[in-house]
Amino acid sequence: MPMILNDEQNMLKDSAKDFCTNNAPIAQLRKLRDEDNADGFDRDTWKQMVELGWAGIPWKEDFGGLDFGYKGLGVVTEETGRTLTASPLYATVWVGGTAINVGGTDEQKSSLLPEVAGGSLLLALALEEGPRHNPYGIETKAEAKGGDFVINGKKTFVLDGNVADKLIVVARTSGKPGDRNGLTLFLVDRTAKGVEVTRTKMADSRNAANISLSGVTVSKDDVLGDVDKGADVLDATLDVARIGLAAELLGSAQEAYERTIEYLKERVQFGVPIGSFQGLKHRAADMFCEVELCKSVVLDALSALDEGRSAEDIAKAASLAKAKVGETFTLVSREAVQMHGGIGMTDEFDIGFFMKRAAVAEQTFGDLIFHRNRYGELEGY
Amino acid sequence: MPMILNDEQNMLKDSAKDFCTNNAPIAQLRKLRDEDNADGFDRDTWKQMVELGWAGIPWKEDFGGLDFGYKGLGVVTEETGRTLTASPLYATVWVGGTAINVGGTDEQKSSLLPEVAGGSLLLALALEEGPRHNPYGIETKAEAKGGDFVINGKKTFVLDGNVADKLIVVARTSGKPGDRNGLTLFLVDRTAKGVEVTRTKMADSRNAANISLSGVTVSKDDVLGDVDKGADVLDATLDVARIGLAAELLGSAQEAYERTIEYLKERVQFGVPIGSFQGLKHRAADMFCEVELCKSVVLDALSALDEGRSAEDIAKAASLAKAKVGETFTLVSREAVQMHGGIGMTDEFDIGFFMKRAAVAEQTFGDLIFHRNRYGELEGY
Amino acid sequence: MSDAVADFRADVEDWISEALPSALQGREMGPAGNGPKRTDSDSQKWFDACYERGFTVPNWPRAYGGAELDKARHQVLREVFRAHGAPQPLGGMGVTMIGPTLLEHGNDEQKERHLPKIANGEIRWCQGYSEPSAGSDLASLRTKAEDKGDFYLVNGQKIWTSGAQYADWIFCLVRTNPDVPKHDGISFLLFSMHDPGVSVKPIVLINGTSPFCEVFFTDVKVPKRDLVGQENKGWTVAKRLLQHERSSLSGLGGGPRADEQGSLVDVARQYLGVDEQGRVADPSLRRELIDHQIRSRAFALTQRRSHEENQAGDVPTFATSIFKYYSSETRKRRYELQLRMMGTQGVGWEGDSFSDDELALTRTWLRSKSGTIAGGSTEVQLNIIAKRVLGLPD
Amino acid sequence: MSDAVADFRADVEDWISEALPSALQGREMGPAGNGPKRTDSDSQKWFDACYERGFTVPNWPRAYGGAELDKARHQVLREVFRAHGAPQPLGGMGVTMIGPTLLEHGNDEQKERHLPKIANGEIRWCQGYSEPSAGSDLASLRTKAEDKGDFYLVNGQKIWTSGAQYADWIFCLVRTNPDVPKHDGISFLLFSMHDPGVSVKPIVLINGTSPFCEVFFTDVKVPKRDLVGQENKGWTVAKRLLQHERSSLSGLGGGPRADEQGSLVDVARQYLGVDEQGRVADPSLRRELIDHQIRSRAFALTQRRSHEENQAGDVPTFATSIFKYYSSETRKRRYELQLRMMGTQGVGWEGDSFSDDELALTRTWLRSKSGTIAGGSTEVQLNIIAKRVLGLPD
Repeated sequence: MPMILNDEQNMLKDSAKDFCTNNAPIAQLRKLRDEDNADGFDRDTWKQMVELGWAGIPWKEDFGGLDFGYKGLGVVTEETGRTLTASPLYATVWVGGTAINVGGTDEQKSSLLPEVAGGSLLLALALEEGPRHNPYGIETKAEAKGGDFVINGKKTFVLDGNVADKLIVVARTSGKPGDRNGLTLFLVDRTAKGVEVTRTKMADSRNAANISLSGVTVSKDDVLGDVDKGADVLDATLDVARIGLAAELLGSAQEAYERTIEYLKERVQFGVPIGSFQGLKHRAADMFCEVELCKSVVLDALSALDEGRSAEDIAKAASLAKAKVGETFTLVSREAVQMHGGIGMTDEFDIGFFMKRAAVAEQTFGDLIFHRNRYGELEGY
Repeated sequence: MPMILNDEQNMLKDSAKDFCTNNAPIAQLRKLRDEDNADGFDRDTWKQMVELGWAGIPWKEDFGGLDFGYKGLGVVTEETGRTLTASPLYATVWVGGTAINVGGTDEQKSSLLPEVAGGSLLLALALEEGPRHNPYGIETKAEAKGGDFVINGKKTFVLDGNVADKLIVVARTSGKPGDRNGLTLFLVDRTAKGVEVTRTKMADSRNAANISLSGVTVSKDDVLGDVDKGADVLDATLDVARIGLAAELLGSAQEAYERTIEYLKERVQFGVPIGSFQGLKHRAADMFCEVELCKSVVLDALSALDEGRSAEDIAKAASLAKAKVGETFTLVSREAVQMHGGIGMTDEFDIGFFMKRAAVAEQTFGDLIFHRNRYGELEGY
Repeated sequence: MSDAVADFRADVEDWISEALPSALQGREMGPAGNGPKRTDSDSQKWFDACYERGFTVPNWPRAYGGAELDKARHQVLREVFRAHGAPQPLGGMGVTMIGPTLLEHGNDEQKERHLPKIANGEIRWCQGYSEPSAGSDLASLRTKAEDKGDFYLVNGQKIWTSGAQYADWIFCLVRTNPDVPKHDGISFLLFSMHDPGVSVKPIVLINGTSPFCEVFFTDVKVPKRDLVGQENKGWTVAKRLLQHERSSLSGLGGGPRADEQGSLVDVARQYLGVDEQGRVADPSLRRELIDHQIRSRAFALTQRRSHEENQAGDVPTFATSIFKYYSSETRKRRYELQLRMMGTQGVGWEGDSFSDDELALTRTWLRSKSGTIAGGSTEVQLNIIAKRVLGLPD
Repeated sequence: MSDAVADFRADVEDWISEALPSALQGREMGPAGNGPKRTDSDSQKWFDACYERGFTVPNWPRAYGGAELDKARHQVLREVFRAHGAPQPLGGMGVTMIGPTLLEHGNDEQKERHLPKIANGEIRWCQGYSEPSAGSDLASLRTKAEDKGDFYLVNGQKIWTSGAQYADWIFCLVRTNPDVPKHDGISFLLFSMHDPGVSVKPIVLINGTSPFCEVFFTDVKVPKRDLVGQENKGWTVAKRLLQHERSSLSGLGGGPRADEQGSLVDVARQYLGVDEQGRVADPSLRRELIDHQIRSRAFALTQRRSHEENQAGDVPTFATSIFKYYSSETRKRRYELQLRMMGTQGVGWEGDSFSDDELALTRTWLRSKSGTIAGGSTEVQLNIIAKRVLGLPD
């Protein structure tokens, strides 16, 4: 029964809900933003998340994990989405950790995943080079030089790039931009010589950075996966990352939606709650359906990972989930502002944070256009 | 002031409204359909339209016309759209007559346009060869043979092809399907040897036919416009035809819309008129806006013709009008059925005729996709 | 799965391999599931085999012709049927609507008299709910039933009565008390369509077919033993029955029909062609095709989730309320899209210039419009979701 | 055109060639049209030249600083301004809202005292309408004004007061009778924002700017001579003023701003690239771009039609009612589309990694959301159309 949670998953979800509500509510993100916090997340909160085991949920016990599956990680992440919690959970666990888990040698996994699970190693995937998601359009070059590689290039929209200890840099070792072949993934210390990181402040107040790599030298032991075959690791990682993001955004969409429904019940105009107006009712009911569909596509996608379905089936589920949830969250967060009226336009009120988050998340690892097209191609039309 | 009607145009519109309401209501189309009338239109009604001068509105007085402009013809056609009147007005005047007016020699115009104006000559443009509008995708061949041409090919969706006295056949004299160059227009008697006409019954109960041409011989005097340069005449004709159709559909959309608004006021459910439900109100008000926009694009397009704007400007106005009005009529006619509820699903009630008409008209001389793309290309993006 | 259920599965597997005529695999029954006799012998054979095992109404008591299957076994049966491409042996409003309603609300005499004839396909039923001025506002119905001692005297008119021209009996909402709030004066009656005073007039729809009728009642005498539930409490029975209807209309558990899903892609390829990469050639319609497929797939997953939740917990699920709305809107959009893909070949009405499939599309497109009107319109469904699920105020 | 009007055109043409500093052509006035003094000398020079001719308020009486232009001459003036790229010399709620309202509803003393200071830009006005619990339902406002003989004592709170932090005076709706239906107890007062008891708190919006304020009134004394219209009849005045506001918000007559229109295509080309045929490379966003351009063009033609109908007949046109709704929704969509075209560069907040245009887009996108909320929300506009234009019942 892949479409429902088991008891353990339900317990995990409930405890995550409690934790996020109490320890990492939207007020925390607001504070980080208003204080211009250099980390962009709260290190104490992260420490507590790690203590709850969240950073090790998907890894095997051999690698310091709980072996609790992506569905477990998904329900936790959904709750962090409800509170728009900024933490390394996404970039480090969903993305970076997955890349190591998928592409790493046993040695790499043994040395790095326990550090991830222990919260001491933060990761970031340095992939994008332009304003639109384009995983094979890599121009950053890595040239072999003796047993080493020298990397030159520029990366943009690197999530947590400003705080990560290690970057996973996607570089081209052969071929030309657009080729799937010829990509290689490198583990690069953020503080390595030639690495220059500029934090980019985004509308959602979450961490991202531009990264310039000038003559950065790494050894062949820092290659993740095989040289020129990095796309195998990258594609698998990206699909996990998309599913994880969909899980997070599902939480955000539900929260924005539920807050709006509550507001419709409370706000009185013309002597009645505005939720009694049929014009708003019908829009609310239609959104309810879309949110229900989102729950289903996310559950199916998480199950696909844990069941070990084929790469193609996972890819379909990932594109379906990112497309559907992204579209719905965009709709719901905009309607949330509209239905809240004037108060929704104020910074003092939280609902606007959801709309900003939706806009940035829509651009993360492929927007609706990208995933619609990909879903069609995967389905063969 | 191109966006408003002058007194003469208003009078013409009012008289057309009276005429259509009294002499050619939807009941007439229903009767033609139910009796399986072989002509697909009422010859007496057509005679009366001709007596009112409608078949000569746009032609110069030298050619038997009223020289009253396409705006005059447009307001009349809008009224025929309200009553879904089936008549040769569209295929013969808007399309066929325009082709002769645009591409004909003085001799052709002098001999044919007075016959059009007098109602004795019915015309049809034999253009399409596949299920989608594709004006340059012509495979029908016309080969020169002595001073004559021999035509071979198959045409489909020829409006009034079953009743026209003369067909204007678009054939290829050089080049290959898809080329703009190499097309030539021929005037061909419907009863000529080698012409075989099969009426195709469409959902809107209006006339269309498939036409097969097998070794049809025509003389060079039957060429309309220049050999190989037929696209010049064709393009100009099609833009007029699109604008005329937009004018007709504007009338249909308004009528379907107004009938629906009336129904919302009359139909009582839950003890109140259903028009008091905000869910329906908001949809109705939004449609009102779209219909108002349609009025504007049609007036502008008709003005473009009468003002003699550049071919490119006319083309933009034509694609804008067909795209916008087609989309709106489709929306309005579907909402009309939905808002009428069960009664709207019955054949006995007229509203379903509008939805059927919208579906067929959407395919006539380019659908929304065709004209959206064309508008973008004309605007240079 | 328990051993007993596994045994049941094995048993049914054995049986179906014998009983199902191979010609019926993956097909529907000839004449659409009403009436006891089939026009073809394979269908008749299959019906008889199912009836013998109680499988025309698998979860009904044996006493009424069923097999008394519990939930788990019923699910096994469905899975086996599906795996073998076996058609449902019996459909219609007897099995899907009035039968389940009588099981809950009928008295023993009514159950004994009516249910066996539903199970064996002898009696076909129709539904007397809607009236000309009572559509979405069903409870405002006016057909009146006067108490005449032993019987009610029924006068009035119904509309949108599906299959009334073929039906033997009707379950019918009537007003037995006009002087109370509208929901409180309604009763639920059963009577024969062959009774004196009942007349039927088919309604021609915009697609040319007549699946519905108007039904007129003039001094129809209905014995009181065919009152279901209490007098003036018929609305409760009616609402329960509507739930059966909605879960039936939404194709609950079935998902979008496979033939409908697959073919839209085929239609796109056929009428629009494909590019070098095998993609549907028109980018605009391809986009709409994918959007539709995404929508359909997400909906099918939601049906599966609802089903699993149902299986797991028996709690009434959140999601059933959206099914009627979402499936009918999706189906409507699907045909709009197909129509546009097919160009002028999608809007033919009759004649040799169109293929049978093309002509069928035009009719199905028009018919699909009723999906968002009949059985609780889209607007009514949205109201229900807003009220019952979201708790928005009236 | 009559000879007299033609003479007027020639005269204005001569004047503008002299008076308009070339540096101002095609630009807006420095600081956005409030206050008498300009920060740059060109703007000040242009303002002075206009004011001298009465062109800051061209259709107002000369006695109040206007030029008393009739409709035809006013139109000529607009055309000449447009042809020369001349900026409006004066904007703000004085010219667009309270001025026209006082001309209709003010007494002579009020007109003489207030209008000249609007015309010369001395006094800036703000609008005290909305309250925390009176948004779309404006008439439920609670700010109360008690009759104290010579003056009213005003207590309460306003919200969404545009530019209150810069305003000198406020036109303000207050409740003078709480015991009658809500529309019947409202009065329309004018008073100084510098009066004791008035305090202002800017509201930070989601885009980081503060164009609106909360305004608090504690025992503010307003002399009775600044009551506009009759006591308790303020709603009539307020509604009339809202019409001025809506025609101003919808950019009536102006059409979508040229800079907004052109640049969307440029943005598409810049961020998405073009194919060999010069088309925007992404087919999906290109489709949405064209849809937007079609929508904008059709709307601009409708504004032109409305304008021509107005010119021709003086009848209130059908179409003005749609402008606020349609223009704000269209503008909102436009920014959504632009955002998506620009990818991650469209969602930057600050810093050197984004161009000034990119950062401005993020803010403008967020701000555009208020267009469908403020000044009568989309929902209110649709209600108005349904009721007033379509005549649908309440």
